[in-house]
Amino acid sequence: MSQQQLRQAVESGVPDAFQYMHPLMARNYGQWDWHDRPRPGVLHHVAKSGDQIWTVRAGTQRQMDTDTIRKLCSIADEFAEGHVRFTIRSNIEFMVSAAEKVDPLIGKLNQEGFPVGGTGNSMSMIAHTQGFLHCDIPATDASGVVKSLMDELYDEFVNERMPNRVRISTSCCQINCGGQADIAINVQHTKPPKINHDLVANVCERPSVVARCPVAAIRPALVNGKPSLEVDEKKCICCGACYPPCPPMQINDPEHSKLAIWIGGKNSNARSKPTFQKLVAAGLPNNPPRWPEVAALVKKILRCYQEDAKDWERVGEWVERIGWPEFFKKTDLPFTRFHVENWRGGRNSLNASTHIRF
Amino acid sequence: MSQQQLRQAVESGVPDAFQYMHPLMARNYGQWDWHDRPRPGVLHHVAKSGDQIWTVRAGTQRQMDTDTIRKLCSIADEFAEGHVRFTIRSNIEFMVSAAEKVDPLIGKLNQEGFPVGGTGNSMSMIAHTQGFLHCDIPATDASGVVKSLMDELYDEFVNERMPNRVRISTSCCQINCGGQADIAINVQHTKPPKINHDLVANVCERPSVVARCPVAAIRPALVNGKPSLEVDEKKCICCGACYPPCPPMQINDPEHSKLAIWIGGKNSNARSKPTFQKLVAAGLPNNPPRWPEVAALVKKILRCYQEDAKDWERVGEWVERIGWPEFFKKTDLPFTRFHVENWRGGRNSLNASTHIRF
Amino acid sequence: MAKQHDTPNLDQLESGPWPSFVTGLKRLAERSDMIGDVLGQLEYSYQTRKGYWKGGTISVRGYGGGIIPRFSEVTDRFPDAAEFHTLRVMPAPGMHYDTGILRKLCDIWDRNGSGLLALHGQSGDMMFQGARSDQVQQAFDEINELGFDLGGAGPSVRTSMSCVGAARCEHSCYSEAVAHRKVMNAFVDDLHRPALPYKFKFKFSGCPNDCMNSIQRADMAVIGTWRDDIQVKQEEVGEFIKAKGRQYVIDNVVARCPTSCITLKDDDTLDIDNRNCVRCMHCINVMTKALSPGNDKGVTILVGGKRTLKIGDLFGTVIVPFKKLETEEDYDSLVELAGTIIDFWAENGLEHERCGEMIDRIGLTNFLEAIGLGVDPAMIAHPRTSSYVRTDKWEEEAEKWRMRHAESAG
Amino acid sequence: MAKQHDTPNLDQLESGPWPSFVTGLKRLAERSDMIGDVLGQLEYSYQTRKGYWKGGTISVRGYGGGIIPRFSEVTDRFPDAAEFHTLRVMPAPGMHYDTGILRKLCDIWDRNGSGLLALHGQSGDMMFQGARSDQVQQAFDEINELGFDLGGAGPSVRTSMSCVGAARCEHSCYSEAVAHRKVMNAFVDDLHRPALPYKFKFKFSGCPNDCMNSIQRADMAVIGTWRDDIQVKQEEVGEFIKAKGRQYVIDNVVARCPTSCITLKDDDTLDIDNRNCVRCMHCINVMTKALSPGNDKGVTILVGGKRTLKIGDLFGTVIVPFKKLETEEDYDSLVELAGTIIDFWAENGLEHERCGEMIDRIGLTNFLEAIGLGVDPAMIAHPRTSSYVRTDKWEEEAEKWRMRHAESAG
Ligand code: SRM
Ligand code: SRM
Ligand code: SRM
Ligand code: SRM
Ligand code: SF4
Ligand code: SF4
Ligand code: SF4
Ligand code: SF4
Ligand code: SF4
Ligand code: SF4
Ligand code: SF4
Ligand code: SF4
Repeated sequence: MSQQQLRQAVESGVPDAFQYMHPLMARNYGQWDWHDRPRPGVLHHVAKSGDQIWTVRAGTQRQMDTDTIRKLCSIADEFAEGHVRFTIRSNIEFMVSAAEKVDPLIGKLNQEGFPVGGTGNSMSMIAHTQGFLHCDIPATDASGVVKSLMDELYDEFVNERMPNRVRISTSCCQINCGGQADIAINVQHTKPPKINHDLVANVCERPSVVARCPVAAIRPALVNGKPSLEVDEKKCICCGACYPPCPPMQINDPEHSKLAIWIGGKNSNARSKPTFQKLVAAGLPNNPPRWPEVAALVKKILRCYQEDAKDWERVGEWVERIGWPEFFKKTDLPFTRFHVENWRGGRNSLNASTHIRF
Repeated sequence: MSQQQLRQAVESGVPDAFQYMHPLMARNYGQWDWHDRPRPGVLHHVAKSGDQIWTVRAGTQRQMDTDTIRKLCSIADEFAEGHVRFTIRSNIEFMVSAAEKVDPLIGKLNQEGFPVGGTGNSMSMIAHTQGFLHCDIPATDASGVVKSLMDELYDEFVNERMPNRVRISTSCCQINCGGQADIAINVQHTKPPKINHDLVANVCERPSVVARCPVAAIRPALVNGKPSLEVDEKKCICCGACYPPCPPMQINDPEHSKLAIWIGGKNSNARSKPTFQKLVAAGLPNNPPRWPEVAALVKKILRCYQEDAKDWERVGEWVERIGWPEFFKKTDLPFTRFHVENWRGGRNSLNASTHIRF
Repeated sequence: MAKQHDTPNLDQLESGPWPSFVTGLKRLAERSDMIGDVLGQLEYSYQTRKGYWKGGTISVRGYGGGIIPRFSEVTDRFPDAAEFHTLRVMPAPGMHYDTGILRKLCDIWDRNGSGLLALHGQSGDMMFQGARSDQVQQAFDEINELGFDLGGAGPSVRTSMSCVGAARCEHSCYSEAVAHRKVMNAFVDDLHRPALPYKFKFKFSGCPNDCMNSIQRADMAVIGTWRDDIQVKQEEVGEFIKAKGRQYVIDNVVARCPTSCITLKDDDTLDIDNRNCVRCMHCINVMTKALSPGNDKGVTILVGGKRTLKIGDLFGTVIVPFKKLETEEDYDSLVELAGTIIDFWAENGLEHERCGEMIDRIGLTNFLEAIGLGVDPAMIAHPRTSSYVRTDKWEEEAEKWRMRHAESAG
Repeated sequence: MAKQHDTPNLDQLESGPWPSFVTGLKRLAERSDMIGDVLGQLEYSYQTRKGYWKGGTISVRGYGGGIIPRFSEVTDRFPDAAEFHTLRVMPAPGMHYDTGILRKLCDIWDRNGSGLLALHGQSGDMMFQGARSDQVQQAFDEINELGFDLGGAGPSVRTSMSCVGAARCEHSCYSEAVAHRKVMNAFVDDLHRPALPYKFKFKFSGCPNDCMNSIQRADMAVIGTWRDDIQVKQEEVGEFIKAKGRQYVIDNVVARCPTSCITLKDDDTLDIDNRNCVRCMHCINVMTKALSPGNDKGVTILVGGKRTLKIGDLFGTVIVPFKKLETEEDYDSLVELAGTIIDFWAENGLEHERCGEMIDRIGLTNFLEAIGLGVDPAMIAHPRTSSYVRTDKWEEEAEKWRMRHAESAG
């Protein structure tokens, strides 16, 4: 190899943001005064200096080919002053310095197939993970699930007609790279891993696999004279945590890796403290390419929320107000023993009072 | 022994209440309509039938000599229609069928040294336990502590001038026969048990002592060739749980068995759900006969509560409203590492939000 | 004849406005040498800040429990305090007495014991404190003749408590006195012959004010409640507002409702969204004349409450959200449920493990399954937040729910 | 030239209103055999409902992490999908771009990879998805030349995220972009050379709305807040009421304040009891023009947030209730604190144990002591309820508190 190829990395770390920021943002950095939302998908921020900026937010498919990105760049150059930013939910934001520029920009985005919305009390883009496309441990896909659901819930992205913002996440295995969310669609395995004993000896560091199991269900064992692992199937909670460090612990199963729906996760500190999401339904089939059972249930829950919650109530806050018995009644979901927490500290979630709604 | 002495017990269990009940109560059983409190210590109940009953509540020393009880009987016979009942807090209640009978009854009670009060938003009698008088495991007394505190807080018993009822309990060892309370005064040992090895072999069933320890700090051991026990002093949390089954595990110590104050326990479901009490101060000296340090602190807390809480707010509800930082500020109590829960599930009590009062 | 020790510490407890137990003890000491030495030992405890009693085994013929035996460890100093046992005796529900019966009990105790009587212990017993071993049987026999029986001690069903309730309280939602007696008297054997893993306490409160502290102190708490709407007398609401003012009602009733389901209307009437009411009692407590519990009354049952040992304090947890308690069959089924629970715990609890600790160990749902109750969202504050659960049988369990609901709907 | 597989399942994902990743992939497949086979493999996954990637080890010269290697397990069917690695590249804080730089990145990626770029990953990386092993170094070099660097993967400091914050948001309480960059660039070594017990994530949110979900997803969350009073423009309050009505303000602001510390007065002004305000942001969120965070701004720091493995999801917990973040020294001390935490965890964390799990194991107070922070009631929701604690050193610890308070008062 030539000298030139042996380039040393410049450990430059995180680049400076100001070089890429829209100049109006840089100029009024830290000096913004207030904002409003002229229409779904558009934010209007006013600085103390009197400067104003309009932001148009559009949905993307996140996993984009470079042509799509270039197309977005062209739109930015032609309609939006050459700057963009992305949100935590893979939406793209175009900033413009004049109100008149907003409509043409939206027109163009719509024309090119990018939905404008995701602001305020809408349902924004779903937190996206890897799934079958790239991950080594998925039980389901991510891009496809997100696409299917966003198709179904498109109207909730482009309108602001929910009681408050709705944040959805999906996770393609029980590791849950998708975050806590108002509604989370997660994998829930239902059978212990099948061990491919032939491979364990070669690819797995046994002590570290043993250490990963949250319920200590794995023991080192000799199988057919070869060092392998053994799972106490009665103890195993089918979490799949042993699979990433040891792929021979085959947890994924076309039939028995199911989907579950969790609701009421909340990250913000607005009004109530942040909360974890709670299990409401499991056992849903993993049904590509459009996961209709999941979509139907998510829509049902959203519909109940939309009809019944007060303005500003997040999904979890709504249920806290009406009570969980009422939630199960309204959504017609069965309540089972699995809904009762049995993990550590679980007793904190039991009803230790006579506060009951009849 | 004669035949007569070999009487067989009649396993009659709990006697019927109606035979002893004031006739007005029996007659209107389950048919009461409403009540009010004409003055501290007096309840006035009206039945749907129109019948009325006045109850006068008086404090007692609970551990009474029969003469005191006979004196109370005489008062009941002369002024109160021959019936009494006792409350869960060892107060005695006299029921009369006419308003005019209330004042003479109160006059007599006061004359005989029985304070009338404990109703409504007063501080009632302290939940009483055994202590040095009778228990085999106390680190402090009960009757004396109760008497001292009731002397100090007498005015709060005979007046109704707290925001809501105040319930105090004391416990004379860490077993805590005294209940959860608005303010609880509990023993807190601070040194591991000293083992009297000579006695262990004779009096203790070693496996069951080992099993009692909540942190598995006890091991069977041979000491001087004799079967005894050994305590891992680093693990030991000085809870004293090993002492009742094995008195040679001497946990009580005149110097190192301290008192601690807990607040905010609540049993009722009124407004908020029941809550456990929380530690606010420890390290108080066990100082008979009047435990002045404890009394001073209890009074300080009560004063802050009285000044700052809203009507109907119990002690714990008040602190939840103003926040714990404010409580420690107002009472000038030090906040230490011991206030931070480290028992199972403790993380539920950490601040997992940015909700902070500055 | 009175046995006298110097008691400088205790003497200080004779002053002050609250009735003094010391004065009572001194009075007894004049006729009881036992109490004389007990006072001496107590003073000694105050001075050394240590206790000097030890336990032992004493009981009455045919029973295993009910007596708390105490032997002095300092008989060299206080020989007459050598034995100082307590008889735990169960009063009637609600702790009602007429003076006749109280006097008879005093007489028995003066004859066969120290004359020191605690009314009542934290579990609800009359505690006859201070019998020598040779007095215990006779004292019991005479008390028993009056219709009273020993309470619990040791690993057994324990003495129970019920609030004054229906006898005098308008909030009462069931007959506490009847339920208390029916349940307890179904378990006299388990009460008198300690053979359970540990203690088991029932407590009965007539409404969610829970004047018996049952949620935190009872292995099985039976608490009154109702299913229909709060009864509102709007005329009385008006009267209340006239007396106290609108602001008072807003600040002390409306603003304090935990689910914000009660509102004051412009015409001075109260409006309650009863589906959202959690039966906390608060509004009823404040407006005793205008508001009352509904008509469709019953009880909520919680299990597993207790204090500290060994895993930390436990609240009871709802296992029966609502149960009518009116007919004989209702009472029978309550007793049956209690029996099922005690039996299961007797077989599955570890030594010295309370029912609540066992439930914590095996999990609420396994417990419910074992005693034949279905799960219900009223039993939880919220569903699980941890994904560590095995859901193989989801459909099966969902089906159970659907069946139960079809039944109760049909 | 285009490599084509039948993709009946994926084809269905080209319909519908949301932008389709499949269409993009198909476009790429026309020029990239790799993507052609990746599409084939993906379709195969859809049909069999199983994934077919496995991991491995790939990195660039000098670094240990930053690349997620993927090797196909079905190369017999999809040989060109054999290698399909992802480069994680850190964008600027706030994910700002101008079109020039974006185009340059696209060009590099078309030359040295598949042309598939995910903007952005859940940890905030640009994910350049689809390089063969022999493309990785060149792709990195070119990206690096543009001023970008690899993000984290493996047991290392991970890529961080900060909200748009001060760049456009009036709620911002500190300079997220500056703090984000200062902190991260102090740990490039720990970022590029995985040698920690497990991953460690920073996240920066400008205010308690926490648009970065930092409390639940960051080992160390830096969240803006303020110490003084909410700024109220009473004229704007008036305007707001004119536009929306009093009832709206009462129902949506006053009634929703978690501590009931905000009231609407008869003269249409708002009154806030700022000592009771918990900085939840809600009222400010509703009345963006009339209300703003106070002037004495800074940050609250929480540690230990993360998702599920191995003990269940953890929230971060407050370890620094308030810290100014204005001067160089302020930033330095933030970096220092982060360093102290990472060092302590690096030494005391078990393999694959996140910082929050370690804290759960050793106890918050031991952790605080180790990193030199004093306890404060703002760190807890409420004091302990369990009496199982050893308080030998009570006086000593009380003295610490008194000293700290005397200092901060003096
Ligand atoms: C752009 C973005 C930050 C970024 O740097 O990427 C952002 C921007 C704003 N957020 Fe956010 N939030 C963004 C993600 C979040 C998230 C995280 C998430 O979506 O996963 C949260 C936490 C959600 C949760 O609790 O689980 C979040 C919780 C909030 C809240 C609190 C909402 C609540 O009531 O709980 C506000 C306040 C509000 O809505 O007025 C807020 C308010 C805002 C404001 C109004 C702040 C401002 O004055 O500029 C911004 C416009 C919001 C809008 O869409 O109307 N932002 N915001 C993120 C846009 C995501 C998207 O494309 O949809
Ligand atoms: C007599 C007694 C029941 C008994 O059978 O012994 C009783 C009787 C009444 N209670 Fe009680 N409570 C009694 C112990 C309790 C306890 C237990 C305790 O003291 O340890 C509690 C639970 C305390 C706790 O939460 O820790 C209790 C929580 C209540 C409440 C709820 C208060 C709250 O706001 O949290 C009410 C409602 C009220 O005050 O209006 C109540 C109300 C009442 C009423 C007003 C009910 C009625 O309409 O008759 C009775 C008169 C109360 C008064 O004193 O003004 N009672 N009440 C007990 C008297 C104890 C005493 O001598 O002081
Ligand atoms: C007498 C009494 C205190 C009083 O003066 O009122 C009492 C006294 C004792 N209790 Fe208690 N407990 C008394 C009510 C309670 C209560 C309150 C209640 O029942 O509502 C509790 C809390 C509720 C509960 O059951 O958890 C209580 C929780 C305990 C415990 C801890 C139980 C636990 O699971 O945490 C023990 C320890 C044990 O049983 O091993 C205990 C043990 C004891 C022993 C037997 C100590 C021993 O092992 O020798 C004490 C005998 C004292 C004596 O010399 O008479 N006592 N004990 C109460 C019983 C009187 C009665 O029969 O009416
Ligand atoms: C790519 C990404 C999902 C996405 O499509 O956006 C992702 C993908 C993976 N995550 Fe993740 N995680 C990603 C963000 C997250 C987040 C969200 C965040 O950072 O805010 C979380 C939750 C927060 C947290 O850190 O707890 C997350 C929690 C995990 C965990 C569980 C960690 C835990 O302590 O519970 C693992 C398992 C592990 O590390 O052993 C994991 C492991 C993985 C691995 C490396 C699986 C593996 O062991 O091979 C996945 C590689 C997929 C791939 O082929 O590229 N990923 N992962 C996200 C990173 C992109 C980026 O760099 O920007
Ligand atoms: S959730 Fe699981 S399968 Fe999906 S990207 Fe994360 S680690 Fe991979
Ligand atoms: S699936 Fe989870 S519980 Fe089962 S063996 Fe693997 S790590 Fe353990
Ligand atoms: S609290 Fe302890 S010392 Fe006091 S009576 Fe109960 S067991 Fe005995
Ligand atoms: S005092 Fe408590 S922690 Fe210490 S050895 Fe005894 S039982 Fe164990
Ligand atoms: S628990 Fe309810 S019914 Fe019983 S006395 Fe108390 S307030 Fe009355
Ligand atoms: S009982 Fe409680 S919850 Fe029901 S309306 Fe009254 S205050 Fe509200
Ligand atoms: S976290 Fe706060 S400061 Fe940052 S963008 Fe969200 S609302 Fe604005
Ligand atoms: S920020 Fe939150 S707590 Fe503070 S006044 Fe506004 S609503 Fe209330």
